[in-house]
Amino acid sequence: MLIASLRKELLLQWRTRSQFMAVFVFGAATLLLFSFGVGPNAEMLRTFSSGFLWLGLLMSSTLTLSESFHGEMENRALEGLLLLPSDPRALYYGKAIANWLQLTLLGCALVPVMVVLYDAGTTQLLKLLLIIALGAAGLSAPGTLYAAMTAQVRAKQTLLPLLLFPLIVPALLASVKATSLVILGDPMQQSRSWIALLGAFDLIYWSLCGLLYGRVVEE
Amino acid sequence: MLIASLRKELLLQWRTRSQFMAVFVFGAATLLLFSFGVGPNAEMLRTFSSGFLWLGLLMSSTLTLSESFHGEMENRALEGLLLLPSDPRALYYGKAIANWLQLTLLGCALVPVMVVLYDAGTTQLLKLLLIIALGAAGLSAPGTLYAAMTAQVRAKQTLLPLLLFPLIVPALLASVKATSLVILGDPMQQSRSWIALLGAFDLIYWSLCGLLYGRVVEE
Amino acid sequence: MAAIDVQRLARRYGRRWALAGVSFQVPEASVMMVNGHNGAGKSTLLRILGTAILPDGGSASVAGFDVVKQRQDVRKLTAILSHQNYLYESLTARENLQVVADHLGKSRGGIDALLAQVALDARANDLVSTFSAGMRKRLSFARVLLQEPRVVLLDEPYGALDPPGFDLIDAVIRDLKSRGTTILMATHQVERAARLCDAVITLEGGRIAA
Amino acid sequence: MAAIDVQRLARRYGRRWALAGVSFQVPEASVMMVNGHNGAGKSTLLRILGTAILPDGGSASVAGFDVVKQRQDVRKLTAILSHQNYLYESLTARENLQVVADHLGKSRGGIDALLAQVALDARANDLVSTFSAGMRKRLSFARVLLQEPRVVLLDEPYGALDPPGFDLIDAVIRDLKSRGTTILMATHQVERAARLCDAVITLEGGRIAA
Amino acid sequence: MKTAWIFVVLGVAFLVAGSYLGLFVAPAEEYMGNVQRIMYVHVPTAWNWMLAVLYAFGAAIAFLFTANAKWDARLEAGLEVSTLLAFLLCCQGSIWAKPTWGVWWDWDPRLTSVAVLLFASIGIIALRGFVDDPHRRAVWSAVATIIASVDLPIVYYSVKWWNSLHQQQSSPQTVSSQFHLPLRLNAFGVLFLMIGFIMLRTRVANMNRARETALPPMTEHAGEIA
Ligand code: HEM
Ligand SMILES: Nc1ncnc2c1ncn2[C@@H]1O[C@H](COP(=O)(O)OP(=O)(O)OP(=O)(O)O)[C@@H](O)[C@H]1O
Ligand SMILES: Nc1ncnc2c1ncn2[C@@H]1O[C@H](COP(=O)(O)OP(=O)(O)OP(=O)(O)O)[C@@H](O)[C@H]1O
Ligand SMILES: [Mg+2]
Ligand SMILES: [Mg+2]
Repeated sequence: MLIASLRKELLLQWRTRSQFMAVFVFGAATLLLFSFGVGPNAEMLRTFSSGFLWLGLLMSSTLTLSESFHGEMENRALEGLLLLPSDPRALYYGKAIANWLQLTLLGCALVPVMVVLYDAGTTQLLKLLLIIALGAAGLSAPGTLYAAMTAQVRAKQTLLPLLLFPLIVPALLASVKATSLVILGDPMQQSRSWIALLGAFDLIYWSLCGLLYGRVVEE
Repeated sequence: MLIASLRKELLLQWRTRSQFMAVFVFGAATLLLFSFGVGPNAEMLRTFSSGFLWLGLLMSSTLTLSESFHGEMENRALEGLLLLPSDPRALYYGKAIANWLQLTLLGCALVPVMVVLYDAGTTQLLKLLLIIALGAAGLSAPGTLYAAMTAQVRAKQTLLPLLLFPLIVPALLASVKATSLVILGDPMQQSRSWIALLGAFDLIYWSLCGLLYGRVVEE
Repeated sequence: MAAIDVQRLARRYGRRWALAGVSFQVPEASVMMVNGHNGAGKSTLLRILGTAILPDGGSASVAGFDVVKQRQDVRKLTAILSHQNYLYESLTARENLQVVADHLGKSRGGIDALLAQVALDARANDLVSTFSAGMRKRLSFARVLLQEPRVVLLDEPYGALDPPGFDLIDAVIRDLKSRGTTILMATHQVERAARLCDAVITLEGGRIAA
Repeated sequence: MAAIDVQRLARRYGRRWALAGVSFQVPEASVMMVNGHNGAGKSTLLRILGTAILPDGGSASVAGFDVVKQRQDVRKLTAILSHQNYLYESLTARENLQVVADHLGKSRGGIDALLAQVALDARANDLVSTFSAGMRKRLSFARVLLQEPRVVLLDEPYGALDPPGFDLIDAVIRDLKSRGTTILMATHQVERAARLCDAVITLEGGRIAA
Repeated sequence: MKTAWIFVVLGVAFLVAGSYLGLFVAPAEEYMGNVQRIMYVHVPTAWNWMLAVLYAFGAAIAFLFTANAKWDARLEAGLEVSTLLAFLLCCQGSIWAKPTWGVWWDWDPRLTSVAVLLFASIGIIALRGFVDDPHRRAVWSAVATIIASVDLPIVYYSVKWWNSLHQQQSSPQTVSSQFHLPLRLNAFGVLFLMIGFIMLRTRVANMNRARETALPPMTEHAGEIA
């Protein structure tokens, strides 16, 4: 069942792959805009680079997340699947995993943009990848839940970030901190503990949201 | 005709007035998030306050703008109006004015948030209002046009900011500059010229976009 | 002169021709039915005549005006009942008609009578988003009547309506025709429509069937 | 035991009763038609029985299971053809059915035959977003058949279909019935459906008309 | 109803007494001077805010298990009162922070978690405004409340960690005994006021719901309404 759900999600994402490009360009544009906001101050840019990277990813993620429910809502296809019946948890994890993959990819794609714009490079690429994957997981799990909720009401584009952003703060903070340690140097080996913290968030979100999803999508 | 169109827009906005509250909270949350990105550095926050204000308004504006076409697209109501026939320019200016009003209101509502979060106050409130109104006009005119365009395609939420942001940069820069002069002090009376520049942008956008709208919404 | 004059009209979606050269005429003050299987091109034809989409070949004129070059004139004289119902979900039934009246520069006076005609007077102040399928159809029919068109294009007018609704449509079509309106109607209710129609064409794969 | 057993069922939207106490039974392997004006509550009734929405009062059981407390069991045995067609616009016709088969844990083998049955085999690899109104209806009908349900709920099955489509529905309903399936059908095509039905109820303002 | 008003009156009385003592009787603090007197409302607000959040969390859980609309009304009341308290807390804190820390705001663990929860609950209230169906509205806000409340300890600890290098808070243990009485009085004052408000707000919510769900009578055929 999870396989079926995941397969469907990946197929849908593949069909709307131009969306991914658009979201990436959007994310890159956001990074650019941040650097506008800060002005021509190279040192400052480098200091804030990881914060901006994650803010950019956060902004883009709401697009990815709400888009992932667009096709479900057009003809109420999601309701159709629930009535088959399908296990809501399988539907949830399928979509959450697909969104996680897409956000991880997006995060990785934004790294070079950050390096170029903010002059913030690193050699610890594997560690950075790990952080991005964990942070994306922290975004995707509650994000998918809230996107399911807001997809069913008017003004979804507004409500989704409204509900999601406050919630995401801890995962975001941990990701920013870990990323900035990777970029700016980590003499005291603190990044490990941040990564562990991030993993703990992910665990909580992924289990809690899976439990609650059924309540959200059933009437 | 313009009256009819404006009347319709205001009625629609009144029906979805909870959207306005939501967008405002979203904008306020964005301002909060920006300050997260910068971290605990009060002086810096004050320096960037006007930039962040306008970025927050910009982010929120895409929500307002794309929402203003949600009702039009549900049952293709906009096509229905065009076939009556209605003058596309009247439809455009009705919507652009309604959006401008809403964005101006939003900008004014975000000012106190900025003052509190970034400690960036001013006494020149009338001038600030003028700048916000002019800047909102600069957002609303091309924004309404592009929202019409993107409302008809998939991935609208992504495409709208993508198309809009680059276009809006000059007006945005002028607004940021003028606002920051008002907030941080303006010993050389430069803000006047920025405001004049903003007015000039508005003039161009409002006349040009009205002409182009017909081409965008007709097949 | 024919109220609707269609000459070798063609329209494609991607690489498939939805209409592949259709020609026919509808005389004034007459009712024509368009038949055809699902996907035959009926809606495409009506949408072109209503100037909602552009043709890719051939030509068509409605009430003497070309549907490509004189779109605004065509629009002044025609009304289309489409698969899309053109209603604002967050407005009430009455407000929907008021918006149309305002944009047409008409008075809002006749709206209540129209709502009564389609049996929606009891629900006039309810949001369209609370309407059932048939109630939406009724409201969009009222919207068509409000435009007082010379040429009416009806795409599946009976769809979702109840039997009294069928009779309502029939009565209105007869009335419109008696007042000189031309009606082109695409429907699968062949027997019912046959009683009303002066002529029939059948589409098949975007062409008129022999 | 009755395949569908409805007792004093009630459902409201906001401050209006859409169903205000409806009771009836449908015996196994029979076809029942639900009649009623636009807004009478037919779709609401079917959506409750299909467990898409919850009732506000009364009770109902489908295939012996309660529609509130045993939703998953009901869902295993029923399929609903709804005003919403449950199709993914960005998938092809075949992929839509494949998704359903995968989620049901069925093999994908029978899909091509089903598509041929609803005359969509030529368009199996086209996106649903390019389909005409009738083609969508056909595909969502195929989707219902794929579920091999014991109880079928059909809301306006004839809507948007062409005359061969009408006959297809009739034939399938006869076939399903002969294989022991129970069918509850809401439609305005009273005469056509009357030929198929074993029983009829008429709703009026959310109640069964006397 | 009556009890609610008694609580309100009691709360006001305690607050007046506590504030009088705090403002005019208790000595000014050594370093901060008179600004410090904000503490007499600030700290009680903070304690009671936490109680209100807990209450809303409990109501959300109870709703999901019982599906009883009463819990939804309680959730609504708890949510709104906790939002109000969080807002007041931020205002008081900011007024205090400006003279003491020289800024309106600072990203320390307490402040951050209050802000996060303030925004989260505003978001949930906004969500409630968008959902017309009462059942859905109740379920969704319960789900969102649970997630937000679970988030609270996480935010607190993560931010604490994040800012561990520059803590700016002085510790409550440094408070001298002369400050205790007004503080206690005010704490109970805010508590009673809060209980009164929650009760009143619950009543309004129940009434709103009753109005929203007021129906013309059905026939005698109709089933019982759950
Ligand atoms: C859970 C929330 C909160 C709790 C439990 C809390 C508790 C306290 C306590 C016990 C004190 C007294 C410290 C002392 O005088 O030694 C205090 C001081 C203070 N609080 Fe809060 N507070 C909270 C939220 C806030 C917020 C949101 C602000 C907003 C800016 C704030 C600003 C302040 C300031 C400026 C002081 C004085 C700082 C100092 O003495 O150095 N507090 N808080
Ligand atoms: N937007 C579209 N994109 C691509 N193809 C389309 C589109 N709309 C229609 N078509 C195709 O054009 C053809 C004609 O469609 P049309 O909607 O005109 O049929 P119809 O006769 O109205 O059918 P129905 O009776 O089912 O409503 C069909 O093959 C359909 O698949
Ligand atoms: N989502 C909704 N919100 C509010 N009211 C609704 C909603 N759906 C249906 N209703 C109301 O419930 C009543 C019954 O609607 P229902 O859709 O069941 O009618 P129906 O018999 O299927 O009508 P039709 O023949 O037009 O499809 C109508 O008065 C309708 O306005
Ligand atoms: Mg059609
Ligand atoms: Mg119906």
